[in-house]
Amino acid sequence: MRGMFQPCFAIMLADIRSALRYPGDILSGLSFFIMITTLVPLGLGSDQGELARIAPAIIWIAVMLASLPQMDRLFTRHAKNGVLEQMLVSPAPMAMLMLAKILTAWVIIILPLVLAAPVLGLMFGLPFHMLAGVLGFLAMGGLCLVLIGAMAAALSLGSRQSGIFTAIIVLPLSMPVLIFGVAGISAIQTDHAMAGASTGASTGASTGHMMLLGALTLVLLVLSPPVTAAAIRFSEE
Amino acid sequence: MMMFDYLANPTRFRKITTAILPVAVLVSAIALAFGLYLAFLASPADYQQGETVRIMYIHVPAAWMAMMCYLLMALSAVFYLVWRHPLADIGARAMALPGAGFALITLLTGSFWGRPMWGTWWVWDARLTSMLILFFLYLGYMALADGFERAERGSKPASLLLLVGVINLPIIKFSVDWWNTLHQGSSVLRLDGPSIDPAMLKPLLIMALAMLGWFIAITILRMNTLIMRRRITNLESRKSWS
Amino acid sequence: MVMSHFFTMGGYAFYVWSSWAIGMAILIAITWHSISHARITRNELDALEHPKQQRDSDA
Amino acid sequence: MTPSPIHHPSVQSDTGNRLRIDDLAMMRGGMSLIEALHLRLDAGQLMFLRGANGSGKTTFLRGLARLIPITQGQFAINGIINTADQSALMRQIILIGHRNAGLEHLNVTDSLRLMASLMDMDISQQQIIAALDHMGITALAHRQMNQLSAGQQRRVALSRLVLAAPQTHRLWLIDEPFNALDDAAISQLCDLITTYCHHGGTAIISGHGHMPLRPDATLTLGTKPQGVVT
Repeated sequence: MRGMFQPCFAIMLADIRSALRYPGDILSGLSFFIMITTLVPLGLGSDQGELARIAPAIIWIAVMLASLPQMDRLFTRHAKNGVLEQMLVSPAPMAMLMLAKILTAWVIIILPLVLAAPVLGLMFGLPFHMLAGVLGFLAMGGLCLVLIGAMAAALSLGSRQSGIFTAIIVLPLSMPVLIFGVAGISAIQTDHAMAGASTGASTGASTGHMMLLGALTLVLLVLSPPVTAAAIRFSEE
Repeated sequence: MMMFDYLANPTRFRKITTAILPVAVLVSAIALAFGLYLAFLASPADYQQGETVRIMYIHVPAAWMAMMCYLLMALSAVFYLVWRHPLADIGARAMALPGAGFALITLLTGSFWGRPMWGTWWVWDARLTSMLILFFLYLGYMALADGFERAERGSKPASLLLLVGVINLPIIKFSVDWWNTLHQGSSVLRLDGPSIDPAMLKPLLIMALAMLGWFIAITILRMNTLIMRRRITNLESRKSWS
Repeated sequence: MVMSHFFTMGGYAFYVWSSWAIGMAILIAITWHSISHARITRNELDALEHPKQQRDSDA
Repeated sequence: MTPSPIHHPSVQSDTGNRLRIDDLAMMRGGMSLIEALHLRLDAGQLMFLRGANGSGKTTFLRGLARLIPITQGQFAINGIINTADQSALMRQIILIGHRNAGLEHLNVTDSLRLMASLMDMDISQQQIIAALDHMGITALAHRQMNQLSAGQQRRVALSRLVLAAPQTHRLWLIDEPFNALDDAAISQLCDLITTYCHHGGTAIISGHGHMPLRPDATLTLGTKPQGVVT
């Protein structure tokens, strides 16, 4: 089945090449992310306990705000120059091509933010040994956000103000991601505190949140590529 | 499908719906009068919640309607996407505003109920959050459906959004059973029969009937408006061609 | 039920009556919106379909 | 890339028509553009699709590529009918639309390689150079797509045709290829099409006005009744 995967790899390669040739998008998303997460502590004052408490929420909101504008542009250039049309007349299944594009978007849009998050976590007073869990949540929740964002971007393709529509569609669908994500990172903090107090095994409250987020990711992995593909087909009709 | 084909003829559609419309209005008016009497005069105060239980008679039927309306819209979306029937699209578009209205009523009256009972206007529990998502989905649908230069261009993406949002419905329904939340569990639609007092169930059902009648009447009215709107667009484009 | 009790709702009057007022207001607003839109659209369509009659009735 | 008769046993067994259209109807924006169209094209034939702007040329070509739903009738490309599996049908055709499908941020070679991958082809660097050479743009191989002129970008798009041999891609659908091309490119393209048809390929080329090639058939859209003049 060369016909299935070769075009997918080609799309991944092309998107990563494009992103590296013009890293402006990545850098602007990254600087936006850092700006939000540094401005909030500045505004709130330097109470470390308070900062650590709200850190999960701030990091998640920053991830959403930084990734949304980039998600919105995911297909616009391809739509304008006819690459989407060529994807549709390709023998490869459109949903597979879209999955390839979504996974690449995760690498380009989310991964830099995930890699930047530890620095910010330390600024917020998150202990270093908690970072692995935080990164796990950000990586998996970020995949959810990209899967949702791709659907939203495809659905609003060609509308009058696609940016606003993408946001309107993303907002309700990504609320569960935000809730599980924030609760998960908070739970890591609680687990850590409990483990420290009783010197026993961690209570593992974060594991439950991680599993819920994982289930959500699986549902979206199945749902998003075909919906995105169908939406793009409609936009090209 | 047969029904859609039969109703597809616009004059026939108008004929049938104009026959239904006064019936729906009448049923709604009678049920509302009876429901108000039951809700305020003929039903007891709850032994725990006191008189605030009377909020339930608008809150719960509105929540049912909000969910039923979304389900109907999603079914219309399936009809539209599979059989490309314009009437299904018009139906979904017509139901969106009343559906959003029901969702908003549910949220606001719930808030006015939660304040005296839980001591807070709003909590981020699963039931409330999923209802809020439903409201946002209605808004998103309306924005997307009308968000394109050509009105019909928005129909397909908006229908697709409806289908994606369907996963929210079971979450609303079962959120009170799956998660330990502040919101009370379901007491009407249960496998082992309703656990609610019949004196409270009756006004609940009568109010739901009143809202259903209103919903049918409004949907018919809005569908006819949308059909006329499409006719206007067609006539105008024909004029500009000739 | 005593009349005063009906209005005070056992001390919860504000919450109970606000809920019903808001609910009814939303339903009435949607009804009004739908009817006015139907009327505007009908007039517009009539003007397009029977331009002559429209002029006669205007005169 | 070798032809793969194993995958499509119906290819040779059918009536033999490369393209068969029966009672086709298409609508666009509430307007009927194509009605009751019957058409037969055989291997090696070239059809000119002509008509004024808005007459439905692009709609017709995109309909054959299954980008736009047809309202009535059916068609078969190389014996594979339009309701068949998407990938089987798409394997038969190549569509060059109005848009060049170039990736602005890539260089010509990489952009062309992605397009070849989407066409389900494994191509070597030599094949890419040969394709660019055929359209006279070898010198541009490592230039960025967004630095090229409109005509050069069009040539890159058309160089995809060099990769699509008649044994693998049996029907070319080319939408107004002669626009934005200079005389040299037009003659290069004409050579390409002639060679393709000579080796058993079938092509439909749209345009308004003069056609520099001698088509085997002409379909004129926008005037009713529609018919094919052979």
